[in-house]
Amino acid sequence: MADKAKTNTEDYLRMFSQMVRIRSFEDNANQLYLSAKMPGLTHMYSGEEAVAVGICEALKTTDKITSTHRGHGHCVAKGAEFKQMFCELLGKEEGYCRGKGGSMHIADQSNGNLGANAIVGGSMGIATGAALTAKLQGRDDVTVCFFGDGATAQGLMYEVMNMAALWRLPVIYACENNGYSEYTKTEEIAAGSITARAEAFGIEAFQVDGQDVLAVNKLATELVGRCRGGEGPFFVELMTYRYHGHHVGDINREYYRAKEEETLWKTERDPILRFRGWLVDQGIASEQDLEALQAEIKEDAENAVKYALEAKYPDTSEVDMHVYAA
Amino acid sequence: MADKAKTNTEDYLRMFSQMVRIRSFEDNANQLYLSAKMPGLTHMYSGEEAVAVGICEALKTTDKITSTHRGHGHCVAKGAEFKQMFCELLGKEEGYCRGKGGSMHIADQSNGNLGANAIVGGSMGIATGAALTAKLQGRDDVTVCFFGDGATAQGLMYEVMNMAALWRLPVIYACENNGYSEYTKTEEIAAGSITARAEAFGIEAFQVDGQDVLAVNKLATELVGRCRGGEGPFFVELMTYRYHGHHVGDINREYYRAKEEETLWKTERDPILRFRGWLVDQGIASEQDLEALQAEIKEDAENAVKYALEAKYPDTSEVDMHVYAA
Amino acid sequence: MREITLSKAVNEAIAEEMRRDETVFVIGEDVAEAGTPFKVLSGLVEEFGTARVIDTPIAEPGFMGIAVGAAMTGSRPIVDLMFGDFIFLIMDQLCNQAAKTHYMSGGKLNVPLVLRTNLGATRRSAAQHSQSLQALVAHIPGLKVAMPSSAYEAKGLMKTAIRDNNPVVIFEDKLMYQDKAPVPEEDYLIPFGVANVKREGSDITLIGTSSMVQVAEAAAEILAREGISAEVIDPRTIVPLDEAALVASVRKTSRAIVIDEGHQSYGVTSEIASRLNEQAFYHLDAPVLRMGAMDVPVPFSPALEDLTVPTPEAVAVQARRLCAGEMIHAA
Amino acid sequence: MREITLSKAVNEAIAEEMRRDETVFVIGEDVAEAGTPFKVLSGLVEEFGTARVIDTPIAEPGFMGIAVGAAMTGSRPIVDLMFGDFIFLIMDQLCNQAAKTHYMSGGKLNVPLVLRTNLGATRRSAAQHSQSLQALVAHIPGLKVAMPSSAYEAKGLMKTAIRDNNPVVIFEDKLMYQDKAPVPEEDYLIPFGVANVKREGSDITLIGTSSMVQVAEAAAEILAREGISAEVIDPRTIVPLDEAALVASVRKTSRAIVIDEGHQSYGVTSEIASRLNEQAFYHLDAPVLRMGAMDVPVPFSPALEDLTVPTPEAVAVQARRLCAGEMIHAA
Ligand SMILES: Cc1ncc(C[n+]2csc(CCOP(=O)(O)OP(=O)(O)O)c2C)c(N)n1
Ligand SMILES: Cc1ncc(C[n+]2csc(CCOP(=O)(O)OP(=O)(O)O)c2C)c(N)n1
Ligand SMILES: [Mg+2]
Ligand SMILES: [Mg+2]
Repeated sequence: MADKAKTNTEDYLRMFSQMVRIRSFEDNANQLYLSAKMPGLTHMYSGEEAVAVGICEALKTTDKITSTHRGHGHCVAKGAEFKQMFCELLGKEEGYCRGKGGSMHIADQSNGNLGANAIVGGSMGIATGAALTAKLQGRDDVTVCFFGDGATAQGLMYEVMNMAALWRLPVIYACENNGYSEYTKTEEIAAGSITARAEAFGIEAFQVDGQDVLAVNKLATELVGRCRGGEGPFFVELMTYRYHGHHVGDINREYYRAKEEETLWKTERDPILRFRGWLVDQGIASEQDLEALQAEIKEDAENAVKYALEAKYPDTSEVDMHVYAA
Repeated sequence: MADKAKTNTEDYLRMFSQMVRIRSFEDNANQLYLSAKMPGLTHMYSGEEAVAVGICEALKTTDKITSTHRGHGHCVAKGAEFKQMFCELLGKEEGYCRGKGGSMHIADQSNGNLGANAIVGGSMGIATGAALTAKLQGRDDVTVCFFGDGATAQGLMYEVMNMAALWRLPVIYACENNGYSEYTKTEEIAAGSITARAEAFGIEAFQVDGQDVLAVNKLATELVGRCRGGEGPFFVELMTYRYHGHHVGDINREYYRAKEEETLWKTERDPILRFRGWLVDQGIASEQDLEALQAEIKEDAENAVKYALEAKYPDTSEVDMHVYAA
Repeated sequence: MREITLSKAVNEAIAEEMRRDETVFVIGEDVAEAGTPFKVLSGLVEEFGTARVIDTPIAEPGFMGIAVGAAMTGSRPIVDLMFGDFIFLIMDQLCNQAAKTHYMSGGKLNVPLVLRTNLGATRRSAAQHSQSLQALVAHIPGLKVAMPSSAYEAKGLMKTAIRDNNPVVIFEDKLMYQDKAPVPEEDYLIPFGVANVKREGSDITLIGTSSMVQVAEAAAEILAREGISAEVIDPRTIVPLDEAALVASVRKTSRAIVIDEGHQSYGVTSEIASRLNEQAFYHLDAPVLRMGAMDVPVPFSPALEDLTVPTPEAVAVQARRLCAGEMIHAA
Repeated sequence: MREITLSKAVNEAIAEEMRRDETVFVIGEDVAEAGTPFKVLSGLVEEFGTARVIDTPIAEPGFMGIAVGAAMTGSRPIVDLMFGDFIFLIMDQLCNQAAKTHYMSGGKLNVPLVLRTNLGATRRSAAQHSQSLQALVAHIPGLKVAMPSSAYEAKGLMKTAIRDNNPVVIFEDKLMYQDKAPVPEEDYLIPFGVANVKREGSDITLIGTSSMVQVAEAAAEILAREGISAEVIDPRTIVPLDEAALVASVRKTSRAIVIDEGHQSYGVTSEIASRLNEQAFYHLDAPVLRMGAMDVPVPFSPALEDLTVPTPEAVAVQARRLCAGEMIHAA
């Protein structure tokens, strides 16, 4: 593991538990789909936990993020609660968006999450604009824009990176390169080098092991600090992997990726297992402590699911409410 | 001047006369505007002649180009006639587009000019698609996409460069960097390096003196040949300058660029004067020959203007013709 | 006649035309091995190879622009746009470039391309994956717009679209991909601008597009049980629009409801209703009514989403009012 | 009252609101030193500096997206889109993002931004610089759409737009920038959704938007000389639409023509005509007629371009037919 950025036990354990919370959330979401209790489809973040947690642990609540169709991890990592999240996934009134957004539009403005986005690359302007507000209003907020390797094909990214670079905006473009966009390998859709594309706009770019939460957090902490000091923007490519299919319904995937590859990532590079091992090795926590923590989180998630399943749907009168703000 | 690519007198003189034809065309177009005989506005190519001519002289009639709002130069260089061009600028029936397109949409499919475009960057996909047809149909056509420095801010460019690189398409992206987009200097709107942006997609990129027709032609000839051999795409940044305002109505421009700068380019770097000097120096033609040639072209242009002024407008019944192809 | 799914009908239409004309190719995201997320194109890459079934990066404006250029130079691209909602991303290439090139060039350049995409809510896909945006495209001269209502239309209209020399946008209802209908084995085309009378009737005309044809038919069933005879017409293409057939029906029945899954305001129903009001005014016993989707972004929650789209029951309610001679909006 | 140009009115509105609220900023191409190609924003950068009058690269989707994000986080951006035709480039950010964010977030996020752009043909600018695309935007729930018809409206609607907590699109008629009208010196707002009766009349209602209000007024003049009394109404905003005022007028006059410079088919006139037909049906002596721009890309040639847009004479011709009781489209 990389050198530590977070430096005390409490921080480490929070990072660990946030990763476990994401995994638990996703396991339950997947279960809800498989048991036909969830409306629509959803995209699992499992496997990529170190990315969201490593970065969001470097942020303050007032810092902003924008998220993607694969957004539960970002949402949890930025501070959201299970109950409101599951309620949203089930279209219930107590959801973060009163059930109107669902998985692909979950937003949590109380914690600075400006929302998931169902348009690939659709939030790149939004993130850059949030950074512009911070700069114009003299706030030291930093915005992180999460997006996938597939989104690097969208022209919008280059348009906003150009402006972010010209105007030195406090924004970090965080490319979660999980090797695939839908059913296609990244090398088939991305010519040249992803980091070089950012560098060509004069943006400092980094590549980091996205399965190593400490490495991610260390880099993020440094870049967030430099952003606050007026040195933004930055670009980070985080090498990671999604464990499930593109979405929960993508079950038979041998035609585009091998089982062995999946097994390798799950067993050898799992961000939670790796960090857990490190915590124990370093004597920061015992196996039992961590077991207990995991069990507790699991129970939390299950309780939240139960709660959400029983929660009520929005009243039909809500249907034409919130089209316009007062 | 650079080493020669075109290697015989006839070629040199054609390049010279094509440059002079463009200049004459623009002088007349400007005059038409100033004397209120032309409908609307138009964008002069004067000063940039070596770019269009250097490149188009490396192309065959069956090769394709896409052009811009500043497109008269490309149109002439790709083989168009004065009469149909002036008719188009004046909205007359005999124009290349029967008067329906005008200056900003002039197209000449008989010579492979797929058209000017009034959307900055709007033709980048079109050029790339023309190259795709060539590749799919096993033709050795090459397509050149002309666009300005300002157009490098459009995301579309990065989208299509990515695909052109992945699919190795026979397309050359020709960026005419004339230092300005409208009333703004290039450095204020372009972060980093323009050629590096292409390189980041794995595309070989070049910068060339756009006022040196031989240098441009030599590079173009080489790249067109490599494209035909399956080595495309390529990117070329051509350093050039526009003598007039952004459009014919942009007369007072001291607020965004200095008179001295204009004078410097016009006197020291004029592509026609430079090439003329070289032709005489090399003993390829005499001053008198070139004078005569220039005078002849001038007369041609004036005659074409006269013709166009008297030509008839399309019949009103044309207004809803050509909305749909049969 | 054999019955096949709408998905299969589209697939057959494309395969047949690709066999007939080698300038036809397919381009879009995950169209090759994956055969699109809806699996509509499965098998094509096996037959035609990756040179003619082209997977792209996630760059809709880019591959739409590439298709325009390819079409201008002798290809006949079929662009696959995964969700109709992404039309917003390609509007410039579609509406400023593809739609206008033939006209701007004085008839010299053609853009024979097909954009296939989809429409339809109630899949719990929320606001950015549920829109029915046909009205936007229909507003732009130079584009043709087809809206198949069954596997039969899907095949016949697709084949006509591929052979057309203009940009044609086809909206498939994504909820209908698995619906079966009788489809001939032999080659057939459905001409554009020819409406189809799905059911004859004398009391009221129900005009539905795409997904709403089924709704209109179901409403007609309900009404039939009550003794109201509804004529159901499917325009099949909204550009060109078979105004004559629609007007003739309404002149006969004196009442009409136009149903479309796009938002109601400034939508498809407004245009069709306006033309009927103009051209059948003196025959109308009541105003032509419009039923579009609610003017709200499509909500995720099933409890809300289902309220936003016209249903057979809702159509029947309005039809009953019209037929009962109830004054609609009388002051 | 002093008279100022529409251009100056817009400039004043923005300057006043920028003084009042420091979260307001302007973003777009050549908006600063150049003050836009139409010179509408001249002087703003001198007063407010380049931090609040922000020149961008030629990247419409990009700066539109940036404006959305800025609006979500406490800014009130005014986006300058040089030509209305470029709306096609920003549709995703405008319609999938800005328009839906408030709804999708269950009311928690707001997007208070103004998109100012223009419309209008007959400037010899050809097909990609002459469109009037208000219908497209009006179709999307979550957006408000204002169409000022004079300097007075331009100022009052702009100020209301800047203070509104939603995305508002304002279409200015680019041929009207130099037209003068009386504009108060003191602060005033024009509320959205309130139509303005420009001229009272009893025989026919002419409803015009933006550039077409002048056309309607000129037609009314022509008709007045012939003893036909035309009421002219300007809805001022098409979303929200002051349906009540329009319907009331038509119930009074029994005849109406709706005039808008966008393409006629699937356009603004269709929606307004449909609502009038629905809600004033029993009062109408003739069908509501629509007059939009022709359904053709705007041609460059002056000989053709002028044919594409409604003129006072053309409106008068139709009005006369309606008032003479001529049967329109009778079978
Ligand atoms: C503009 C747009 N195009 C296509 C899609 C369909 N789509 C949803 S997710 C996805 C793949 C995204 O890949 P990537 O950005 O790598 O993110 P990942 O799913 O791997 O996290 C695609 C093509 C979309 N939602 N938006
Ligand atoms: C999409 C789009 N945005 C803005 C404009 C307005 N416009 C026309 S030309 C131009 C500047 C183009 O600069 P550049 O690409 O460098 O070409 P140049 O004029 O210098 O040849 C602008 C902003 C446009 N026509 N299209
Ligand atoms: Mg990915
Ligand atoms: Mg330039």
